[in-house]
Parts: sequence; structure tokens; C-alpha cells
Amino acid sequence: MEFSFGASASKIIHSTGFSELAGGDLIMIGVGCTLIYLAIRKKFEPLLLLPMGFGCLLANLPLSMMKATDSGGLLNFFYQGVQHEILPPIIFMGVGALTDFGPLLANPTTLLLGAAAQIGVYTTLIGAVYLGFNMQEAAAIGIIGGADGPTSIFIASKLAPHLLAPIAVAAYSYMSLVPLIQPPIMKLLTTEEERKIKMAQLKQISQTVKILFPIVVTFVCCLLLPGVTPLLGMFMLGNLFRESGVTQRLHETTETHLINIMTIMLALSVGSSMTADSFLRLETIKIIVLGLLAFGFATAGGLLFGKIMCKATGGKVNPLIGSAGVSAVPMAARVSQKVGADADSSNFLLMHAMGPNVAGVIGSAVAAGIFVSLFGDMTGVDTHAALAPVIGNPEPGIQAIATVVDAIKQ
Amino acid sequence: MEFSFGASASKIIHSTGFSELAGGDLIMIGVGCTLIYLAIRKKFEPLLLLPMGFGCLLANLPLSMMKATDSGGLLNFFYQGVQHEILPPIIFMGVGALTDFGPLLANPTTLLLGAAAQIGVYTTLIGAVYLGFNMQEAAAIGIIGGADGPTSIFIASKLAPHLLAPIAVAAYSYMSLVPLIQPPIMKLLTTEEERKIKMAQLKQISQTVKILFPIVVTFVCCLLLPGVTPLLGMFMLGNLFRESGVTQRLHETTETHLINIMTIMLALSVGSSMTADSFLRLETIKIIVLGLLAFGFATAGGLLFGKIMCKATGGKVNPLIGSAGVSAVPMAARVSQKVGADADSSNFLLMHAMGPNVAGVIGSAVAAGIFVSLFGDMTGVDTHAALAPVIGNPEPGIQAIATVVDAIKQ
Amino acid sequence: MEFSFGASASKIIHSTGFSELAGGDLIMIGVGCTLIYLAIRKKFEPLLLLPMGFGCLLANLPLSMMKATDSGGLLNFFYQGVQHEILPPIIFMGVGALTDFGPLLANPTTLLLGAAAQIGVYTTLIGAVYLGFNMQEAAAIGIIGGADGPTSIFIASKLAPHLLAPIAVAAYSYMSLVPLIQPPIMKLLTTEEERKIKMAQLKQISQTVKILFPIVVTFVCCLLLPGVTPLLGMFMLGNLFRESGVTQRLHETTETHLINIMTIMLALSVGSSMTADSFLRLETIKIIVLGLLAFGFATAGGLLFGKIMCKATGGKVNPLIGSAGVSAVPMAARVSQKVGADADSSNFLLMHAMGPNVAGVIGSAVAAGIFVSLFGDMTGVDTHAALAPVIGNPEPGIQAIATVVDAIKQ
Amino acid sequence: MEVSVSSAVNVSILAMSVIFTVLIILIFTIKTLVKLIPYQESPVAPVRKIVASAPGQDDHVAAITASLAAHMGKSPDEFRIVNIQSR
Amino acid sequence: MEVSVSSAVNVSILAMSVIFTVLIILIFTIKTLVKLIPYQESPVAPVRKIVASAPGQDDHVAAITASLAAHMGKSPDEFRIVNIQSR
Amino acid sequence: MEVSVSSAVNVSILAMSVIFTVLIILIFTIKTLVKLIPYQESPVAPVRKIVASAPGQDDHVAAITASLAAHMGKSPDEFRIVNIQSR
Ligand code: NA
Ligand code: NA
Ligand code: NA
Repeated sequence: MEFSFGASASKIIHSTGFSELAGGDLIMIGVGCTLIYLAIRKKFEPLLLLPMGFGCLLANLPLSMMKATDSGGLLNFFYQGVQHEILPPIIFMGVGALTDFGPLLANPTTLLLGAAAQIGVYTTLIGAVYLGFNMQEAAAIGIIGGADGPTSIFIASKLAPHLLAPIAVAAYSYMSLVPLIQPPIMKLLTTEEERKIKMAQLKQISQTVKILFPIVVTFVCCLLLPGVTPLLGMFMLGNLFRESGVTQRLHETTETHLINIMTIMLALSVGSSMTADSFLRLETIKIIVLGLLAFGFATAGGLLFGKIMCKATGGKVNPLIGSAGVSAVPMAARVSQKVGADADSSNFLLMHAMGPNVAGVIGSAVAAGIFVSLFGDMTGVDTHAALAPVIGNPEPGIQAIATVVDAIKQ
Repeated sequence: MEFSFGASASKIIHSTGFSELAGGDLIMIGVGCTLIYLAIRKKFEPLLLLPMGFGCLLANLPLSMMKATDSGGLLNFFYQGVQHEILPPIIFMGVGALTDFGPLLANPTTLLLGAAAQIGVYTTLIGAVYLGFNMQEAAAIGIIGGADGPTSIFIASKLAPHLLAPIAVAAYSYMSLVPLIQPPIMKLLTTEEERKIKMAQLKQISQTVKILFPIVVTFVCCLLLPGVTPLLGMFMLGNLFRESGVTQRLHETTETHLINIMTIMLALSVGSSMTADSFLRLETIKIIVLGLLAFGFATAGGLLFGKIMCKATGGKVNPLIGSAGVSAVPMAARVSQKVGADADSSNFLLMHAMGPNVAGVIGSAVAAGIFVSLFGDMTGVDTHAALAPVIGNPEPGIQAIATVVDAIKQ
Repeated sequence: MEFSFGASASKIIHSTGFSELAGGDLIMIGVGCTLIYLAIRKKFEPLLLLPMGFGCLLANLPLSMMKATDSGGLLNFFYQGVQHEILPPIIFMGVGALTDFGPLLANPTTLLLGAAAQIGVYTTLIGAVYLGFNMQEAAAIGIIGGADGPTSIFIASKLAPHLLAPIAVAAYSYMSLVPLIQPPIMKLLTTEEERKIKMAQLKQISQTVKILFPIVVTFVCCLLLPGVTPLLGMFMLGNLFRESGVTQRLHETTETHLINIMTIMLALSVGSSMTADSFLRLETIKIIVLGLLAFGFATAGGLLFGKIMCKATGGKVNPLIGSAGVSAVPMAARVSQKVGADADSSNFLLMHAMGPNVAGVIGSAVAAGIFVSLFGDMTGVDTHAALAPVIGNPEPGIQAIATVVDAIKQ
Repeated sequence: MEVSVSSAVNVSILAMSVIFTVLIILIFTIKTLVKLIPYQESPVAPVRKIVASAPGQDDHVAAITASLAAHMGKSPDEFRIVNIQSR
Repeated sequence: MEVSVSSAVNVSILAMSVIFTVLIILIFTIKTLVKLIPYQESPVAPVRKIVASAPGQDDHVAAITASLAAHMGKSPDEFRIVNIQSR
Repeated sequence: MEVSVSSAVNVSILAMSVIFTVLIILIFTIKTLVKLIPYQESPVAPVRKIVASAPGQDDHVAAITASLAAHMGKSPDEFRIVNIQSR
């Protein structure tokens, strides 16, 4: 084969991304850059939003073969870890290794605050159905209100993979916006007196209880709601590595380099699923609005239940710790601390808010389990196969093969 | 599709694990919890037995899709690293990076003690055949006497994958029981005078010899017994990272986070293969009895050869270092130290026992290589394909497809 | 089945590697040992050449199943990370995390030196075509002159996978030989006066510019040359982890354990592709000669352009920093420093040479992108499928299946 | 649509009930555990005290020494840390 | 062969042109960026100064304490580092 | 069964012989290596001695400084460690 100067030049020019750059790509590149900006300048969940934004940028550079759906591409390889529900559980193991259940164990009734905050999930579910989403899509959107990144991605990739990108973006963005979203709602729903309530010091917990707790939770929750086992089981295993006192090596690896590696792969590949096709739709706007709604109602739900507990205990519980029930660990707890300190600068709520805060993680895992129990089978027997036609190539002939091939690919 | 309150409630109730919880599952959950207990309270190989027990717990929660055989499940994904013999060699690379061959090189004749201790492997093999196991199964059971976790798992997954779970449990449990199993045998087979023998200080070894040693061992052993190359070759590569002095980065990674990550995946997935089907059988009891036998005979073999060396050297070798030939690094060496110090508190055998201790690792790798040479081809040309029907789903139609698919999945 | 002593012995003897050891294997084992020797004693890129040499040693032990092409073998598993172009981009992310673009940003015109040094790539390309290689092979050989390991492996596995082994060996060997290859050329092409030129201190750069730079480069280069996106995009993402100031966790992981793990897998598997078949050919000698040529011309190109810049700036640029344009970070920059200090011991060129040095990385990535644009499609639509028949098993029937299977395997 | 919304409401009420049920089970489990296994001045505490009083600070110094040794790739025997004061 | 070599020469000239074009674009981009966003005594510098002058060295000591604490798997409250002098 | 057990015995005797053969080969190889390349007071030893005597302890301090710097994500120039005494 011969290469004349002109023909070669023409080939290079026609293989640039410019030749294929559509308006949608440019908008998505803008979205990616916005996420990077928010991550770096506003410190919005930078560990997630920075690689997610960069993944979006790479995916939308035409012909780069970096879309989540570009079979054989690098980010498609990572994306299979999302599709096959491998990355979120491993990340959750790391989160478990980073979690201290001490405050929750010292004051177990705060679990109720973590339950109450899940109301955000269901108001959103109802809202989503009202706006025309089907039940599974609505469930995946609702879980944004759980304020847990890996849980949202786990459920979205299981129940509504075509909505994964906007759900992930909404979940992580609102998690970072917790310090902006929550305080006005908190001030609106509580009185000055309530905010000034000081809580008794937490009692100490035996190490044995700390060791038994993750095992018991796994047993109870995963037996009742088997669908959440990969997520909750790995979470509790990570916590067991932390508390057992005999597996420091594994604890250190899971809470540092292992979670970091998986986070990079997850965030990059979720970002790479943000294409004009999947993102620039009316649904995305609906999801973003519903996500805000979810966080608002979750905050309100936690607070109102906090007020009930305040009443029931004769004023021993500061209702502000209720808003920490949304999860978004540890930001929501810090917001409780800050709003409490604003009312009385000698009021230290942080450790008290950590209880509902980690309760919120368990609460939304339970909510996720319920969704899997109710809707998990509607995606067909083999989730892996079911994903292919939704996400895969558009040509029908290739699609059929892709379905099989994707099912085969581990 | 409509969701009435009653129908939804019924669906959730029927999808709980309780609906499927059989007696076997409960027993296996008990086994899992026992392993976790032994790991945490008794410090029995906690890095392995804690995640293994937890994997067993998760796998036996009904409908959790966490069994090693649940295609598409998280632990099935990890389990493929066992099936395809990827995890044990990588772990062995880390073990190599943690191993110091100095004491062995200073006193190379202690390699004979590592050889003698392999008698445990073969008494067990004969016992297993006597109890009705076929030759390959017996080989996999015998290798428990090698007292090397990754070697046992490597051989079991190659020669008798259906026995993997009990073999792994037996191997790691008895390794932790070395401080209980060995001392009575040691006191029985040696005299007070022998136990008091002090050994001359070890001579120092040139760094060049330490660098050449792993290369030479690879060359000699892998050429003679090619089947053990993945295991022994990676072991020696890890040691070369350690000794070369020019690859600190790789050394640090292999001996910390890489081995930790692989250990989590291995232990979880081996644990997830512990199902009622595969574990609650007469074979398991036989294997546990044979495993104990294996450790006992290995200890005795090393000791008796130690006595021979004591005689042959005119009393320069303390026979107690012979029991360290079983491997179980570094516990067996510590036991030698302790029993020696019990006889004479100024007797320091630890470093002398490290020689036979690492020799035991090489010895059992060689034993493994012999088994692969003798029986490796009897599993069919492609081990990977052969595993599928043994472990895979029980339905014959799906099984046939699974065989192909498993072979294709890397 | 029965095992008589004699039959068993005969089976073991016939399954040793000796029975199959051919002269070619022995030579390749020698080559592997030579690489290990160079890595340890001469410190030639030890992080790569040590595991690469060991991989070569393992692969050429007969019957060890450790060749890159041994389907189901351990190193074949790692090798798929090379074939599917997964490992080089992840390694490049780590390199990006280790790279400081400060000196380049402080003196951006030194990018021209990184451009000029690419002349080595093209003289080699022309030479390779002259020696009978086809255009794609010649491109893959030429990129050796880019002095970037991951880039060379990325392009070789894409355009000429059958030449991967000698190209990788040549690239990494000559990179280590930079301190020997460059100084004579540098002294030949510059005058004593030029070598004594001192350069003005570099100005400081705003952190914001350091953050924007990797994003801008990604945008410009990947849009113009989409084929290089996996490599350059990941490189710039790693750098963004470093400079953003908000992702220290990810930065630390990418520049340490993640790059280390991927390096082990890459080097072992590239080493395992060094078989007598693929390596002991006339082509290998041609490639080694052409590689030396490439480094020589690249050095000369950078130096001569440095002289032009020296003239153009009225003597403000020391031409010695031009030779650092070949990449080989940071060795080439150190060579510039050393040769400069030889002429005038108070001359500190190191930081000035870091600019062209990292410019050389970008330059050769751009060169790689051009090759993908020009020749990337000539390997067929799906690169992954195309690799199989080139590398796969020789039997035609199995080969056809292997093609499909390899395409399916992730 | 109407039907769907009512389905969604049904599902939501049911799910909230399940969540509260599950978490209440956990509350009682925790309370039982804490009652059965009360906190005792743990074996960690004495260590802390010993350190606070002992001039040798053996535990902490050993830990730091080991971690530094791991970093340095050298034997802990080769250096010694002094002057880490307990608070 | 002749034809191929001339192809190779064509490709080489073209590629060198593209490389120079791309890198010149980058040069102008960098120059623009540096002009638009000049270097300012950054917020990092004051920290350094404070440390240099402050006897408490809080930042550095905290960082070291935290990293050692992570290594020791113990609380940073349990030990104290003194005597790290700023240069 | 009888036959199998005798097979197992055969295999065992053979395997033990092979193990001893292989390990005896290794013994002789090691002995040869150690004879050919004897231990010499290595270049590491002098370093240790220097450190033991030198008040500057440059090597160790540098190693610790570097590892702490890596942890702190700051330049080693920004702080200084004193008071690590060689044993
Ligand atoms: Na939540
Ligand atoms: Na052994
Ligand atoms: Na270059």
C-alpha cells in the first residue's frame, strides 16, 4: 500500500475528532469540565467527581473509543465492573473499613432516624412514577435520596442501567451539596430551643459488641432482604476487618489502595457512560429535580422524627441529629454539628450525629434490598444478559450477538 | 404492572432467605461463624480464616447469590481466580517477597529436613486411597501435609476441585494448630539431651548468592517438574524482588497490598465454596482426620530425620529443628524455638529452624509438582473446561453451555 | 487406574522439561538471564527488565505453560492486559501522577525540542521500510525512538503484535543506555562555549495553570488524534490527580501500588512473549540496530534544534537540553545536567532539561496518535479479534475458534 | 398513571414499614448485645496508662520504630527514636 | 521497495509537520494561560512561613502525628511528637 | 482397593525419592554457589558503622524524612527531624 503525502494528510484530517464533533458532544464535554471544576474549586466529592468528569470528557471526544459502550475500549473494560455489580460492593467494603459504628451502638435508637430519612426515597419514587417513569426506574431514582453513591450505582445498574449516568451524577452532586441543602430546612423545621439541646455523653462500647455487630447485621438484613447481600455483606466485612483487631493488613488495604483503585475505575467508567445520547434528555432534568426533592424530603423526614424522639425522651435528643440520617457520611453529621453550634457555640453534636449518619447507610441499604426483592426479577433471570440490549450497540443484528457476548464476558 | 399492598408484601415475604433456609444452610452458617470465632478469638490464621468464614456465611444465606457457583455473583467472580489458578501464584509471589532464604543458604543440608517432612503428604495419600478416594483426590488431600495454604488450594483446584472447600479449611486450620499439634510429638520423639543441643551460629551469606538462589531454584525445579512453575516461579520472583536491591517498589507492593488484595479474594471465594452440598459429607470428616494425620506424620518425619542428622554430624544438629520442615512459616520454627528453650532456656533455635521451615515450602512445592506431573493430565487437556461440569449448575442442559462459557470466560 | 513404580517413574521422567528442551529455549533462557543480570548489576530499568527477564525465563522452561500464548496459563492471563491495551494506559496514569509539568510550563517553547527529537522515530521508520518491514511494523519499530516504554508497547500491540517482544526489549534497553548513548553525540554536536551557557532561573507557575494544562492537552491532542486518547488521556488524568490538590488518595495510589501492580503484570507478560519463535529471528537483530539508530537520531534532532533555539534567542538556551527531548524521563535530563556540569561545574541544567524531557513524552504520544490515525484501521475494525490469528495457536481449526473466543474474552 | 401512582404509594408505605421493622429488630439486637456484653475498662486502657507513666514508652516507640523501619527498608535495630512524649 | 521508502518519507514529513503543529498549538495555549493566570505568592507559601516562625509547628506535627497514628493503628491522642525542627 | 493402595505406596516411594533427589541437587548447587561467591564484609556494613559513629546520621534521617515527606505530601525541605539516636 502506498502513502502519498496528500492522501496521508487527508486521512489524518478525516480521522480527527473534529470531523465527528457534534453539538451534543460539546455540551457533554462542557458537563464533564463542569464536574471537574466543581470537584477542584468547590471540593464537591472530588474523589468521585474529578475522575467522573474526566471520564465524561474522554468519552465525548469523538472517535476516542472511550465511551462505556465502546466494546474493546479501556473504559468499557472498567464499565463491566459496574455492569456486573463488582465495583460498588468492593468500594463498600472499603467504606465499611472506614466506618466506626461506636456512636450508633452507644445510642441504638438513632437507627430510627436513619429509617425515617428514607422517606426521601419514597416521596421521590412516587414523584418519579407521577412524572412517567416506570416502577424500576422510579426506584433507581428514588435511591438517590439514600445519599449513598455505591448503593445508587448498584441499584441503577441493576434496575435501570440506561439511567445510570444521570443518577450517579445527581447522587454525588447532591451529596456534596448537603452543606447547602440541609441548613435552611433544618432551621425551618426546628426551634431555637431545640437546636440548643445538649446531649449526654455517649457511653463506651465493648470491643466484642463492635465485632459482633457487623456479623449480626449481615445475618439479619441479608436473610430478610437477600438482594442487598453483595453490598451490605461486603460493607460489614470491611467493618469486621477494622474491628476484629487481627486483620490490620486487610483493613489497611481495603480502606486505602483497594478502595482507591476501585473508585478510579468506577468513577471513570460511570463518567464514560455520560454521553449525549444517554444524558441530554428530558429524563435527566426530571432526575435532577427529583434528586433535589429526595434530599429535601430525606432531611425533613429525619428532622421530624428527631422532633418526635425529642418529645418522647423529654428533651434529651436534639432533633438536629435527625438530618444526619440521610447518610452522606460524614458531611451530614458535620452539618448537624455546625447548625447546633450556630445556636449555642458550646453544643457539640458531631459524635451524636454520627449514629444516625451511619444508620442512614444501613437504612438505604435496606431500602435497596427491598427494591431488589420487589423489582429485581423483572429484569429477567440473568441481569448480565439483560444489560446488553439496553446499553449495547444500536444495530439489531449486532445487538443480538452482543447480548450473548456480553453475557459471556465475565 | 400494578403493585397492591398485599401482593407486594407477599412478594417481599416470599423473597426472604427464610423461605429457603434449610438445615444444611444453618449448619454451614454455624461453620462460618466458628471460623470467624477461631480467627478472632484464637487468632487462627486470621488473615485467611476471617474472610473465609465470612464468605461461608454469605454463601449460605439463601438467595444471596454469593455461592462460588452462583454464575454472575460477586464471589463467583472472585472464585474464577481460584478456578483458573491465578490467585494462589500471585499470593505466593507475595510470600516469596516476605521470605528470607538466608538461614537456609547458611545451612543448606537442612533442605533434607524439608524433604523428610513431606512423608506426611504420602502417608496421607496412602490413607486417603485406603479410605476410598481416587488417586487425584488423595493427592489433593495429601498435600494438606505440606502445610502451605496456596499450594493446597492450587493443587485442589487442579486435581479435585469438588474437595477444595474442606481441603482449604483443613490446611489453614491445622497450620494454626501447629503450636498444639507439634510439641507432644516433639517431646515424645526426642530425648532431653537432644533438645538441649545448641547449634553453632549461622554463617553469613553473600547478597549475590541470595540473588542467584531464586533463579537457580526456578531453573532446576521448574525444568524437572514443569507443573509447579506458576507457583514456584512466582514465589521465586517475589523473593528476587526482595533480594535484588533494585526493585524496592515492586517488593513493597507484592508483600503488602497486592498479596492482601489477592488474599481477600481467595479467602472469600474459597469460603463461598463451602456449601452444604460440598461440605456436609462424609468425605469432609475423612479429610479432617487425614489432615491431622498428615501434620502428625510430617512432624514426625522431620524430627526423625533430624535425629539422623544429629547422629551423622556428631551432635551438631538439634533434632527439634526437624519439625519446622513442615512449612507453616514461621510458626513451626517458633515451636522449635519454644520447645528447645523449654529444655534449656539459653537455647536459641529460631534462626536454625527457619532453614528447614522455608525448605518445607520448597519441599511441598516439589511434591505438588510431582502430583501435577503424575495426575495433571488426567483432568483432561484443558483444566479450565474440566472444572465447569464438576462445579457448575446441576441442570444438564445449562451445564453443557456453562462448560463452554466457563471455558471462554478467561 | 494403576500406578506401578516403573510406569510412574517413566511418566515423571517424560514430563520433565528436559524432554522438550530445544536449543532455542536455552538461548531464550540465556536472554532472560541476561536481562535479569542487566537489571540487577547494571541497574538497567530494573523495575521493567527484572520481571521481563524472569517472564522470559519462565516462558521458555518447556511445558511450564507460562508462554504469553499458552491459553489458560497465568502469564497468558496477564498478557491479555497487553493485547487489549489495558495495562499501558493504566501505567501511563501512574507516570502522569509522577510527572511535574512545572518546568515545561515555565518555558513552553521547549516543547519544540520534544517535537524535534521525534525525528528519531521517522528516520527509523524510513530505515525499517528500507529493510523490508511493512509500514505498520516500521511505525511500531520507529516509536522505539520515542523512548517511552508504555507508548512503544501500546503501539506495538496495536500495529505489530508479532514484534512486541523485540520492540519492548529494545525500547527499555536503550532507555537505560541513554547515559552511554547520548554524551558522545552531545559532545560531537555542540561546542564547548554552547555547553557552558547558563540559563535564567525558571519562573514560577500558578497552580491553576498546572491544573488546566492536563485538561487542555487532553482536549487538543485527543481531539486531533483520537487514537492516542487511552494513553494520553490517562496520562493527563494521573497528572490531574497530582495537581488538583483534592485527590491526594488517588494520587498516592496511582503513583505507587497501582502502577507497581500493572508494571509487574506488563513486564512479566511481555517477557513471556519472548519465545524462540518470536524472538530468534533476523527481524530482532534489525529492530535492535534500528532502535539504536532511533535513539541516536532522536538525540541529534533535539540537540540540533537546541542549537537553532540557542541562535534564535541570542544564546539564552543551552543546546544540551535538546537531547532531553527524547523522553526517557528523568535520565535524559540528568545526562544534560551532567554534560553541562562537565563543561562548567557551576552550570545547573537539570530543571531546564525537565521541560524538553516531559515534552518528549507528549511528543511521542502525538507521534503514536498519528500512527494510529494513519495505520490503526489497517488491522481491521476490531483490533482485539485481529490479534488472535497473529499470536494465537498454530492449528488452523482451533485458530478460527480462538479468534472468536479471544474477541469474546474481555 | 393513576394506577401507577397508587402502586407507588402502596410500595412506599410497605417499604417504610419494612425499613422500620428491620431497624427496630437491629435496635433490640444491639440493646441485648450491649446488655449481655457490657463495656469494661478494656485491655487497651492499661496500655495507655502504662505508657503515660512509663519513661520507656516501649509500646509506642516500638510501633513507630517498626513503621519507620518498614519505610526505610532497614532493620529496627539500626536506629532509635527518642522524645515522643505521651500526652 | 522504492515506492515504500518514498511512502515512508512522505509519511515522515507529514508526521513531523503534524507534531510541530500540535506542539506549537500547545505552546500558544500555555503562553495564553500563563498570561491570563499569572503566578501569585500562593496560599501555600504563607503556611511555610508560619511554620518557619511558629514554635508550635502545628501543621507539620499534626501531619506527622496523623501519619504515624495511621501506621500504629492508634489514636493520635495517644502520643505526641516533639523536636521536629523547621529548616 | 488393594491394588489402589499398592499404587499409592508405589507413588509415595517414587515421590519421596524424587523430592530427596531434587533437594539434594539444590544442596549441592547452594554449596557450590557459597563456595564460589563467599560472603564479604558487604558495602552495607560500613554504612551502618558510619551511622553509628556519625552525629549527623544523614542516611537514616534522610530516609525517615523522605518517608514522612511522602506521607505529608510536602517537600522534605520543609521540616527537619532530629534526635533519632543510633543504637
Ligand atoms: Na441513606
Ligand atoms: Na511443606
Ligand atoms: Na519521546
